[in-house]
Amino acid sequence: MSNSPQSDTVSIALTGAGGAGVVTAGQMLLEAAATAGLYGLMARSSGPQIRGGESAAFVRMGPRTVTNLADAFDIHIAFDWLNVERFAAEIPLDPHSVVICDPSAGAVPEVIENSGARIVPVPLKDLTKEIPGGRVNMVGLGALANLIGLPEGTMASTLKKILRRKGEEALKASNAGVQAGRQAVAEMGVVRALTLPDKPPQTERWSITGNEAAGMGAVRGGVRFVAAYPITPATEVLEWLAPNLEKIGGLLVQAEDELASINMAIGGSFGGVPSLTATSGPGLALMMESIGLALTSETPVVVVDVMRGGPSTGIPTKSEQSDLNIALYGLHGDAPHIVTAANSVADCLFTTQWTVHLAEAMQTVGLVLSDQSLGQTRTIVDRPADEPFQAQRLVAEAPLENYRRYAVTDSGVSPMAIPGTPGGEYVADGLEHSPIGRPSSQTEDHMAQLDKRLRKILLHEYGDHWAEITGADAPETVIVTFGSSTGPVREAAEEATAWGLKVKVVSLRLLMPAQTTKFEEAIAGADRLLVVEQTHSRQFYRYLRAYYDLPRDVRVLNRPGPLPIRPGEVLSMLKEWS
Amino acid sequence: MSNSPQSDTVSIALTGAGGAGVVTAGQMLLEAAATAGLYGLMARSSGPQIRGGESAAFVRMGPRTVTNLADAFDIHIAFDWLNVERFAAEIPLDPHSVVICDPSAGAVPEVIENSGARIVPVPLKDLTKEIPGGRVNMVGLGALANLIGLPEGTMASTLKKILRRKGEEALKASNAGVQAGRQAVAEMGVVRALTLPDKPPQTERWSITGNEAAGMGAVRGGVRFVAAYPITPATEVLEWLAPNLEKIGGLLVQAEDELASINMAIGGSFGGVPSLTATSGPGLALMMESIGLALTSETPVVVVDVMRGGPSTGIPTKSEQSDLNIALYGLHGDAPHIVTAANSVADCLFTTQWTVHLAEAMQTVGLVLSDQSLGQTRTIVDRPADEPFQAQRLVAEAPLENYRRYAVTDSGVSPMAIPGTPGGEYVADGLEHSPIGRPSSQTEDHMAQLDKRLRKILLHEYGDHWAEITGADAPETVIVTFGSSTGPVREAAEEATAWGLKVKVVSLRLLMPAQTTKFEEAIAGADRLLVVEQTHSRQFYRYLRAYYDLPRDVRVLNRPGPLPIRPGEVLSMLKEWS
Amino acid sequence: MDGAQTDEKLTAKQYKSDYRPVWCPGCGDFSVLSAITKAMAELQLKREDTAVISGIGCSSRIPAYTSVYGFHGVHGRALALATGVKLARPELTVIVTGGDGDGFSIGGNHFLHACRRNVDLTYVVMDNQVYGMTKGQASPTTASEWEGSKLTPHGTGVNPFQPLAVALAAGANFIGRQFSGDPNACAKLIAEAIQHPGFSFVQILSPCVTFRPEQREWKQTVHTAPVEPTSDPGRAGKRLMSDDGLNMGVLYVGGRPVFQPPEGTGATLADIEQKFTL
Amino acid sequence: MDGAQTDEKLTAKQYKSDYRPVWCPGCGDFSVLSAITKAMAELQLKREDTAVISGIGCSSRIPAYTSVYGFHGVHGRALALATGVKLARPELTVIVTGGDGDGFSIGGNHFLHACRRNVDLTYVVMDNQVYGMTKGQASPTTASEWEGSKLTPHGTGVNPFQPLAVALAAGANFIGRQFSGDPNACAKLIAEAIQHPGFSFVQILSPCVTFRPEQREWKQTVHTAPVEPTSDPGRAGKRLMSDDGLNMGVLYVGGRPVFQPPEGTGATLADIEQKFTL
Ligand SMILES: Cc1ncc(C[n+]2csc(CCOP(=O)(O)OP(=O)(O)O)c2C)c(N)n1
Ligand SMILES: Cc1ncc(C[n+]2csc(CCOP(=O)(O)OP(=O)(O)O)c2C)c(N)n1
Ligand code: SF4
Ligand code: SF4
Ligand SMILES: [Mg+2]
Ligand SMILES: [Mg+2]
Repeated sequence: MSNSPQSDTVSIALTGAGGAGVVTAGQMLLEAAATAGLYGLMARSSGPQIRGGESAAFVRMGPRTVTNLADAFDIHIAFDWLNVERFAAEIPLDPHSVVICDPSAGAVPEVIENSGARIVPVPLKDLTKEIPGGRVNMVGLGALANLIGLPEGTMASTLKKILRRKGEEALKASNAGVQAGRQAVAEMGVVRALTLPDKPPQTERWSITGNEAAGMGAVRGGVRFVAAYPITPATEVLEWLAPNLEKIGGLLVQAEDELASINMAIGGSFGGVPSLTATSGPGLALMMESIGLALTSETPVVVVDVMRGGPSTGIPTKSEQSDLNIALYGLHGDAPHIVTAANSVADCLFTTQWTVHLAEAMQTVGLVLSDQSLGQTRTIVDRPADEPFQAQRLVAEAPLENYRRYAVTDSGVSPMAIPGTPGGEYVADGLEHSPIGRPSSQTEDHMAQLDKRLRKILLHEYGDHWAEITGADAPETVIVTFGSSTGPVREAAEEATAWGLKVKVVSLRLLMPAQTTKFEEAIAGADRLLVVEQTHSRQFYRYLRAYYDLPRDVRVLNRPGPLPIRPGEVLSMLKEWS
Repeated sequence: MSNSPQSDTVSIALTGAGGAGVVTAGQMLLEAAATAGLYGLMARSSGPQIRGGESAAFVRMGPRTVTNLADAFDIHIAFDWLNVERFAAEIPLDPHSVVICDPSAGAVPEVIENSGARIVPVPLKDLTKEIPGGRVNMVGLGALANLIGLPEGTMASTLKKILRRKGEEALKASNAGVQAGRQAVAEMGVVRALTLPDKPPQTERWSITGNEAAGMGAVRGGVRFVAAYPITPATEVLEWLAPNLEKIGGLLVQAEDELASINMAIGGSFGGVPSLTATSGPGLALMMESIGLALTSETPVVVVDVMRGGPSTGIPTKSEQSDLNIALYGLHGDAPHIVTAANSVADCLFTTQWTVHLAEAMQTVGLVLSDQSLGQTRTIVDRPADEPFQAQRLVAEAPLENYRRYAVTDSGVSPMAIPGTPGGEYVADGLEHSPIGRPSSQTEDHMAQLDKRLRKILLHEYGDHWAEITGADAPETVIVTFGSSTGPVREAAEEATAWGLKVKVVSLRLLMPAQTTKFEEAIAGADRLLVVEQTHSRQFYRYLRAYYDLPRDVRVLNRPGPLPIRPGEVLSMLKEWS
Repeated sequence: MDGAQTDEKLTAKQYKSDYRPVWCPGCGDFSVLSAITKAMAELQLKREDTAVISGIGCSSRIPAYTSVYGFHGVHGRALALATGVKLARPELTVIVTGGDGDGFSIGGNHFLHACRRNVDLTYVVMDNQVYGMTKGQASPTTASEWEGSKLTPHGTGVNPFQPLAVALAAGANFIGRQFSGDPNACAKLIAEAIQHPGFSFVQILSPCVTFRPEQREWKQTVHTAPVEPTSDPGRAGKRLMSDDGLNMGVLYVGGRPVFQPPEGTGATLADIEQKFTL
Repeated sequence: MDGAQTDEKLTAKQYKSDYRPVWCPGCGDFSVLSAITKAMAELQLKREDTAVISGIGCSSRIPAYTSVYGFHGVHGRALALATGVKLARPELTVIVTGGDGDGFSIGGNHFLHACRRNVDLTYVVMDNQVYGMTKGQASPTTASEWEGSKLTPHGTGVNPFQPLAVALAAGANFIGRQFSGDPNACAKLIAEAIQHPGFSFVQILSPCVTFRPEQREWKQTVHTAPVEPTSDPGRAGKRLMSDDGLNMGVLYVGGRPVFQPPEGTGATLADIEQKFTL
């Protein structure tokens, strides 16, 4: 996509054995780009070894927000060829690409050779040997810096900042490594120049992962109690929350399993404290029974599901959007609840915060879908704006008389008494109940409470946040997508627009309750609908069919993980169709 | 529905306090009708008390198979008025109905009075007092027998059979009670005559509940290992299986929870023995994670879900069809599996047996939907035919070399080695894997295995069993339904046909994989589609939209439990529409 | 719920709701309910600051019959639910009630970890050695030869679960047992357990007259523990491993510290966000 | 997998698959794998009649590295899965392997009930007092003051779980402990455990060199249990309640009967159906 609006970005893949330090180098590169006033992201991938196997870092940098990986890498630096074929599918290369590799690593693997990329041997190891205390990743970093035109001063100040605590020696060795790398490729010149801004952006920028962002969103939304059971790739949400909650007077408790963590969160919320837990597919499956309890007892709770490859244990370290079904429909009984999806790394913050607000406002379950590719990717972004969405529960204030916890109200929301409130004593129950909360199997009670639990989420005014809509006003084609597929879809749409196509992108943030009218307005006038999702069984498409009236001409671009949807795939589908 | 084709049935409701023995009387009535050559069913209902509170028995009898309750009761006998308002919604009465009640029980409740039914006081208690050892339910039974024209000899022989083990005294007292009851209402004559056959049917008839039928179907299908955790209303499936499996050399083990029971069943199946578990909504929710394991590791297993009112603990003793969503979509990841639904009490047998066959043939998960109204209702039916569906797993026979457990085959099914087979040693895995079963996060392996797991269930030839289709060939209206709603829908359709409407009923037995082509053929030519389901959130309708192309004119008759769908509701919808 | 907003003492009856229990006449749980409300009155717990949490089962119906806050959760998860309540709201008195099936079968893992975690909860298990609510199946505490259930027609063939021994091994700090037939003793034990800091575990033998009518005999067989409670885990271990299941009283009281959540540092959101800023 | 279809003895190596473990270099689990395969060779188990069952975790990867049948199930459910295998196919030798998180945290309930049920399984837990697979969080056996995890930055504040004491209280009949640094002793213990009828529980201290490098010191601190194994539960209870966690060897062997499924009566389907006929 050479003349893409995003062609002002540079994409770099770094691969190597555990010792090579590709992730550190990648992080430094991203940090240096940030220092130079750029935006960017870094995603990671690793082999099956628990520690020390091969790993890869994927960095993309540019003068404005970068939300996803590009179609191909401009530069691939391979410190060695250890199991590189395992990454091959994740590192698309083309004849414009440059591959830097160490001749001492042996023959270039066929899969790399066949890409048509320009292969440039650089004796990274040998160069490293000459530097006392030198590390090969620093030499590689230097080479990369030169190949993309990163100013020398920027790199030096970045190293200084990062290696602050490592001491003078380490800093010296690193600087020497970088210099050696620069010189080694000096002859090649700049092969793919960074688009550097004249002056750094004036906005406050953050370096944050999606999992940290989800944690921050929870805290901004008012969550102060979290129960946790670790699971890849959700663990970092919890690991970020534990120390940070503590600082602000909140609490994270490690539970014995997910059955406990969800129940602890429900207990905390019953106690009046906005509560949350985070997990991934297998853990979510275990939580479903008790999520139904929260819903039926109208005890608000938020669950963040950081999706990974499924089904079952699946592919824990890779991304997929295939928990959509369980999130939408995984509860037994008629169980209306809120399902949202974050559409970018940074949006993990807003979406989580908003979902806390929604769950609390409606005293129901809020399920946030994130995924590995959002959660574990670090981005440089503008500081997410402060949004006015906090937990604001409708509580029953003392004095209370004849308190009816499950009173059937017009809005469907009933004031909730928090323990400590005299006169509010009631029993929260997962059995169907009468308005005062006594178990009931009467048809009128069941109907009234089912209606109430549905009504409150249907009547809520969700405003504009239900979706993010970009692109043409009078589109020929609307692309409907959600979650991490949004980035590549938007990039493709921008490109298509540059090609003269009229494309609009509707990325749903609120999946349940379905916003039928708003959706149908958003797609009005378009003859064609393209659905994009990272699943094998077209879960998103089936959901769209079930809830919305779609135009006659619908196509679906769906693919399971682990590979992310690439902008180019979407674009070729658009072109093919036009 | 006086001129309904089913108007040859008689419907009786018996209500009273725990001590009154309404269930025993109801059972005797059904048994007596069976002895007289009739078919019929008896459903039960009880109040919140664990034991000894009010209870109700609902009996419907007729000259051919009875699959559901009627729109109204012909006779309601109330031994007392204890909390009868709790049952009022379950006992529709109309001006044709007769209510027999004891004047000593006090004033007739308004809700009964208002029905317009003819109220006939009979001093049941006083009559009982005059009989040594007499019980009031026997007096009531006698009254009923007379009111419906049950031959005296039939009742006498039934009592003799049932009270065999209670001794002469008891039999005498019961006979005396029945006589007293008969005389007490003799003046009224026969108010609603049973349609008695000239000679009893020549076919073998069974008395069986849906839960017993599911157990029998499992055993006929070849299940020999069952792991169990009790839960209402599925417990009787397990309680029937425990002693019966044992007799034929199988085994049922009681587990510590549902997480254990599903895993034990998977373990048994891995060991080569067709395995099953049965549960209800909350238990199913707990099992979902491990059901995904069975699916991904391709270890066949069958789970019978006897649905009850939901969500959460909901209404454990009452029926609903609202676990459809979790059954279809409740797994995380892309997880294609088999979902079936039994369409009558007797069909619990065939559907379970067939599902065992399917799960075993495709080495996947078979989920059978039954519900409380099927599971806990006793019917008199013709002996379900022997069907050629047994567990026939494609096993890998020794000698084996370079065995590949997850070989990618055309059918998607790969021969499975059973422990004990030399050379077949493999590791079953819920992690995504290569064809030999090693964990893999590679895109090709993931795609190949996802395709394979889907392909095997798509390619299977399900024959005619995917649905039961009745009614007009060239219909104006097709009613689509499933499970326990089928009985009332069919009755309404027959009635509508008698009215001159062209109605076809398609009751889906196979819900997943969706049989799109067959379905679209089945509804071809109809302008109107009526969807009938017992849920609050139209789960079945949403599912139909998601998977099939429906005609433009679709209406939905949906209602949550606890009340069953009545034929009259369906009929009025049909009439209104025509 | 009566008013009693004044400084008057609350009676046991005022801790009861006006909702009629669904239990069978004669069920032991009636006495346990009385004992719990007596203990509440004894301690003059503030109703609004007390929560009774349970799972599912006949015994788990207790919360609805009290006049304090309550949560009737799902089967087996009461301790986890209660842990959340207590950690989020440390000033509340949190009592957990349930049955042997709820607590030791499906809920066994949370039992282990609640003992270990030592959050200040009081756990009262009404042990009737049966699943009452689902109509009479064997529970973990059922004797192996009991043939009363169709699920296990020849008995379970499994040694009964020893809740007190497991509680001790898992780290519980207060362990006692009583018989529902002696509601005053139960009330006393429960009050002690509530006052004990950290997790306390009280087993109450509470007959299921419907499915285990033979349990009426407990009246004759239970007896006061012949020895004083010990605070030595080794000694308690020895005793509880050879316990007859009918010893009544406080059987072990240890001195482990109560679970203490960390104190906040008074930081603001801005302080936290600072870390993300380039 | 080598052929060896003849009557020749199988070597330990022949019980290994040719699949390279994902473990970190130096991980204790390498030795445990060796010990298990040595025990298999020692007992000359038929590979086709042996199954190794596990959950999820570094240690739970063991099945794939053996050449027998195996099932790598979901996190925490290995014992339930294995119980199903063994009950359905009593002639198989069934070994269960896993970690302290898998077995005592999420799997705690199945641990309790497997001990109690006494189905003939051998359960080998590689205890490294950490969740290795998820990169270093505290497990139930982690010391309360360990601050190495971001989830519990000030330590767990919770007393570590005592697997052996709990196993005993729950009714386990064979209880032993070894250190992976001594693979021969481990092999011997595992072989004994496999031969023991009924459920046997073996804890192996198996260092996580990546997240608990200090566990290399176990080499110095472990020691043979100073006393003979006992078959008296009371005595064992006392010992295990005051155990230092570093006593090696067989620590308890009891004599409870093995779980016996009922025998069939030779009835046919027709016999069963008879009951439904009017
Ligand atoms: C997940 C789940 N599984 C099973 C059940 C069914 N169930 C309800 S109560 C109960 C057992 C109750 O036994 P116990 O805790 O001893 O209480 P009791 O009724 O004897 O007081 C069971 C199995 C359920 N409600 N939820
Ligand atoms: C239901 C579920 N929850 C959480 C996880 C994540 N998980 C995988 S392994 C593991 C802990 C493993 O610890 P341990 O059993 O001690 O094994 P080790 O890696 O230390 O050998 C966890 C929490 C999971 N796979 N499934
Ligand atoms: S079934 Fe047993 S435990 Fe339940 S209420 Fe009746 S007597 Fe009590
Ligand atoms: S993380 Fe620890 S337990 Fe896991 S393989 Fe590495 S050293 Fe072993
Ligand atoms: Mg009980
Ligand atoms: Mg571990």
